[in-house]
Amino acid sequence: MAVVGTPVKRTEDPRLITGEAKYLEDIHLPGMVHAAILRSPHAHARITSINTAKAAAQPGVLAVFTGQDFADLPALPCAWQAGGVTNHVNTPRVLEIDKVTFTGAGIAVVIAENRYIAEDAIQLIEVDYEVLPAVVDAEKATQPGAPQLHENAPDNIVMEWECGSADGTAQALQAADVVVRQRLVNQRLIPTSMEPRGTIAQFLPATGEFTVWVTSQAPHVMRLLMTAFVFGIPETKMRVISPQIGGGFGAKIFLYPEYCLIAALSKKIGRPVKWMESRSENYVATTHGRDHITEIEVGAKQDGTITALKVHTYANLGGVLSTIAPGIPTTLYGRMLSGAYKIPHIYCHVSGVYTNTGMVDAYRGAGRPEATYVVERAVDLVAHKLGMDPVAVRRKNFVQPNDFPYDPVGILNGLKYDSGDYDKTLDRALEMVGYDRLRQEQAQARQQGRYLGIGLSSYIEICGVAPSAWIGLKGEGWGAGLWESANVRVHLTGKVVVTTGSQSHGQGHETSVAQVVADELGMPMSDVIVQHSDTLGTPFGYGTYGSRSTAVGTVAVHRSLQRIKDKAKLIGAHMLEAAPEDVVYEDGKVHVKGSPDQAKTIQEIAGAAALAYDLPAGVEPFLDDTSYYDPPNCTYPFGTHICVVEIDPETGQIDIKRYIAVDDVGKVINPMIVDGQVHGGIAQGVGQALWESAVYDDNGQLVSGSLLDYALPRADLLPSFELDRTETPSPVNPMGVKGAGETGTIAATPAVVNAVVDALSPLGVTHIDMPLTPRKIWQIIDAHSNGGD
Amino acid sequence: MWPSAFEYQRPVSLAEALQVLSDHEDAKVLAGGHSLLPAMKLRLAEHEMLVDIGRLSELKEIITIRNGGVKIGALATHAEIAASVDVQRACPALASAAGMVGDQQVRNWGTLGGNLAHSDPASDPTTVVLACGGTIQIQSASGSRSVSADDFFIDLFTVDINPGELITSVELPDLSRHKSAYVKMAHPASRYAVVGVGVVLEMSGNTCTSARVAVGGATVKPTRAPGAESALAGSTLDEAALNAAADAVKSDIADMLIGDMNYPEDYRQEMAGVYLKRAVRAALS
Amino acid sequence: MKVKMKVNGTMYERDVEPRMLLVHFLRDELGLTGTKIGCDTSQCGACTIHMNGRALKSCTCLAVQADGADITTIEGMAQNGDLHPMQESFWENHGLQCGYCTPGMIMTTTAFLKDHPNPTEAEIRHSLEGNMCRCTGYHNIVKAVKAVAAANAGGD
Amino acid sequence: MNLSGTYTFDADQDIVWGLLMDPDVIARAMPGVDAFVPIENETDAWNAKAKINVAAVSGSYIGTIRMSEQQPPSQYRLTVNGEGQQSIIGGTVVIQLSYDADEGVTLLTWDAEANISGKLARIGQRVIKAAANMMSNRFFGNVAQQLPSSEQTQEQS
Repeated sequence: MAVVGTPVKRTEDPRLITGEAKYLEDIHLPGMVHAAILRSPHAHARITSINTAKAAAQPGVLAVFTGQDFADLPALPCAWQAGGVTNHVNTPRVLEIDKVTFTGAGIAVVIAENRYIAEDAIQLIEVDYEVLPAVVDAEKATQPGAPQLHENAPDNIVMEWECGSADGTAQALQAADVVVRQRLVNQRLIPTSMEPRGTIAQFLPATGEFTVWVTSQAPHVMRLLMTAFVFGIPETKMRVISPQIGGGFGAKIFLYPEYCLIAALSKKIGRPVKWMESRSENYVATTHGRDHITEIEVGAKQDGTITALKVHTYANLGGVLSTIAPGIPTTLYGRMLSGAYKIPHIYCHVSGVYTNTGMVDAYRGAGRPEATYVVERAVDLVAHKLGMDPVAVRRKNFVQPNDFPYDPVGILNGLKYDSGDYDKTLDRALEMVGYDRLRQEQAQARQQGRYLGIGLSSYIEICGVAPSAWIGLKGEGWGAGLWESANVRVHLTGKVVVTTGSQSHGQGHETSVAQVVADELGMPMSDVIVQHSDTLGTPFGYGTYGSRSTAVGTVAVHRSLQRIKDKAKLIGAHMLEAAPEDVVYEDGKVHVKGSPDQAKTIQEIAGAAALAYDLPAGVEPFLDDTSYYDPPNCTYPFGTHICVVEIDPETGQIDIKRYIAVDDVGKVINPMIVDGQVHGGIAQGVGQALWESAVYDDNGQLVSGSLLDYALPRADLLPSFELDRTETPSPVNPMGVKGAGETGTIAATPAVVNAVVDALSPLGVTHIDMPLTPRKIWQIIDAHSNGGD
Repeated sequence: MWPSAFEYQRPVSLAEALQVLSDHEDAKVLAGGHSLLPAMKLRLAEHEMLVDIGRLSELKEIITIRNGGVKIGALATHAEIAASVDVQRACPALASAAGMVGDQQVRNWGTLGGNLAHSDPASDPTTVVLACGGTIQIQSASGSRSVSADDFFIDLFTVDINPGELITSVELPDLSRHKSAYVKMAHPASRYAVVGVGVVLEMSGNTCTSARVAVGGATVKPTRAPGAESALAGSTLDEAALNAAADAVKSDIADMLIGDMNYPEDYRQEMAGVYLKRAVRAALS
Repeated sequence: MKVKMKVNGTMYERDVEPRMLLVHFLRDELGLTGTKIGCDTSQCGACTIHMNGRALKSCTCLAVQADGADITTIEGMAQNGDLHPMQESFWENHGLQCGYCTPGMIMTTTAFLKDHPNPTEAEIRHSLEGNMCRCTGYHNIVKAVKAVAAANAGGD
Repeated sequence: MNLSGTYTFDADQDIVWGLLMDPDVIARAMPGVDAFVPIENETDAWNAKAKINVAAVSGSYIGTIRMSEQQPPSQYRLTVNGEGQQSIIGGTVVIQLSYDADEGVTLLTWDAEANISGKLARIGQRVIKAAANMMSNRFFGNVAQQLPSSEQTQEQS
């Protein structure tokens, strides 16, 4: 009985619901000491002196170090430098030495017997700063006279990146019947995984080996970057373990200064050292997401055909570059600006900018939410300008099923959309929401002075980011490959251990991968164990992000399973005294075609393979296979989300009355898990639209520095969501899977904003920047009622 | 997340508590701890001594008193107040406000006395205690006094309590024949009141004979709104009266507004008007 | 300072600094690491436990305040190897993803259902105002709580 | 962060000016100050230590206070820098005096640019402005209490 496609309960849950799972903070090693980090209160300053004597003299304090003590270690690597342009790279140091460029940058560390003592001591460190003027706005940072952050980056420019045709787009805009211009601010967000970051490091002098536990979405990458690029030691001298991880949302992909610092300290101190981030630290020292200022021009014909899209974006990358920061607003943003539509002329120019703010890097969706926001707002702006229904404009411009593989006018740098049927998700979503009836209701509501709004978002995204040659050689600037690997080992008793280079931090890989194994090999899921997250014992992997663990990582597992089955057939045929070409593998057994009664089970075959008393000539013992899968293309999930809102005209508060999501993520392994991913994604997208916003004041202070001010979505602010799915297999991989981790976040933000703008459109509103706080909405309504009618 | 060190005392009687407070002027009183500990965890509050009065059972009682009012011990929790039939009868607006504080975990352990002593401008019960005309009972080693809520709230986080003094209880009049309500707009992050309005209306038939209105959240401290009170008093609480009161409350609080980045002063001021109307409607319903 | 308390049915006595938070006491002194820490402003609810039968954010209580208390943590929810119905329901309804908020969610919702055996969806959502989850969008958490309430009410 | 306010002293302008220039008066008027020592080799500059106790914040801060640009008896500038609890409080206040002969009072207006950095800025934004206002008013109130005749009125910004 097939389990793929069914909502199997997660096998990882028992340890999570009982409190048995060990997250980083739960790990305690004998002799372990604790670190607390002193962080700069200033956003831009020179450090003129640091006095650590008082702190070091505290009872219980083992040592205090400053950046100078780690001057021999290089600055951290930036592994994704936007392709084809000069990246003026400046990255964090383990501890900053002379200068800080954002508030929260680490400048000293205390090691103590416990964290209470460590926190006592960091308050005693005396630092003198020469405070420098700060700039926090990416556009302002490029203006003449702006404070300069780095000598090698004039005008604070990290890079000027472009894609598409500038001339063609300019001409098409000129020829368009209508052109809409709009400035869109995609505000800065704080990922806020419920578990903050942390690390524990232990150095064993006898072997010269580090063991590093770290809250990472990519333990193999952590090891590679730390050993090869920071410590200059062989990879074999470090083992990196991601224990149970409490969510990541992108922010746990990166190599952070603290991880290198704690590893270095474990060697200096000779004891295991632990550092766990507090939420306050997390808000300043962990990467943020988004933060774009964008000007768009979109041209269209009277009939709603979109003819051109021109985009210029200032992408704020913070005071220094995080691990893959420049890749997000370029490859994953600019290249996705065609959306679900056939737009004949597209030009995108991105200015990556340093400012005196925290680092900005991938946050759930990473680039695609920003692109989708631009495209889906643009479509609604065109609809409004032409007085058309936004549904009609979408349909008019959709890439059609027979257009696939579709090349969005070259902006994907050679890749093509794999498959899709965009009308189908739109149709289903309209049906679920009862679109026509709802528009009638809206008309009635308007007559009663109520503000009811309907917002659509027909997104596509790019998942399973790989083709190593594309991301590397073809000029995207990624400094590594992006394949994934897996090992499948059928042990002597027929129990299977899968090891994968992917890393699960809530996605349920242990379940979904086991489902694939169970079906392919024809065995119960309980006979399958999936291991990940420890560089010891798992093959290399680039990590879990960009919805790539299924579309790349699980496909690697699938490949190994095919080869395991091939080998099982060889051995089974031998055991059945049949020719290999005469046998088939079915339901966990090898049998001669047409004679299912005489069969050898996979368990029998595994035993025979392991004992190796009698194997066919040339066949090695054991059922074991490792595969490395590098897909030929990315995958392109799509869908339509519809949000229905009503606004309280007295307060400007927005009530989400309904939220419909129809997604197509290709073949689905576990619908329950996919739905869960969509739910969570929607909440994050709605969070951005309505509440979340990281705000720095003009001096570079993060004034939304805690959960008292940064408004995470809460249960009572959200409705239950209405979900459905279509299933268009991806031709890119043999499983037909696409990826489901980010669709909700990508789709939801413009769906909500479009709904609110729709609600207020009778007042002449065409755009409102996020977050859509009650005050902004109230001001619009108030201005209208005071002056409008 | 790691408070700085302090000396800890846990007196077993009120008398002992008052003596300790009298001996240690800088000592900080720890009741439920739900206002104090969050600041201490961040090391934005550092105290040399905490006096934990949490075990003083004599401060936990909620009882109906002679005049039909209710006396609430300082250590009664928000959850206990919300669930108390005595409070629901005598002062339903306070029961309802207590049910809006923070979240259920906070309501289980946060106390009315602690809430009043801390007097966060965005707290819910403080606003209602003022609207209801409560009286705060205060004791010290040298005696006791009572302060009317009208005089108790001095400024931002500043109330009429001196070193060595302790809030022991709050007395609220019998408002069972009045119409009263508390409504708030909750901040999406902190759940504090962006604006909270408490109203107590004395009715004769359809006419409001007198009104007490208090605003919190929008102001540096819980604040009476005399203009709004006169606009309501004598009216039938019709739309015109409500609008007049809403306009009046905005000027009543104009010189003591507070705001933050997403909910600045101007918005809170406007919302005080909106929520005043909502409070009156809630009281009448 | 000496503190003595009953945790998941076992009496413990330890000597602690007055400043030690209850959550650190449970995690670091008693090794009960199921209770999580997700913030430092008493907002997220990951550290929720039961003290004397009522839900408490254990990061907002000193260990010395809990002296003499009867405490239940997530580790004490399963009885004789049987999961608590709320644990079962979170599992069954996919009410968790990364699992970090889950112990707090389970402690809060079980306490809530004791007082509100038959809640509406709005009441369930309201009851979760002190617990944050970044993974699930709360959809399946609400579903899990509803399922337990329904099972308690109807016996099905 | 811009802050401003006015304060009315029931006294002649010269008397008010004198009070405001008197280091002892300043030391007594600054809320929570428990040390106030002239900085060597500087004029009108002091090192101060204060126990801040406002809102939920309570702790020790050290810092400097500098007075400059005096235009007796009508205008001067105070520059304050304090540090504690991984936070930095900085501000410069321009204080102007004028005499209202009709009322017989001295009107003080203050106009400040304040910067809060570090932990306080990150966590306290909800109340920081109101707290700064309150502290300023408390300061002038405390100055006023040191008037020979102790009657004074207050207006808040």
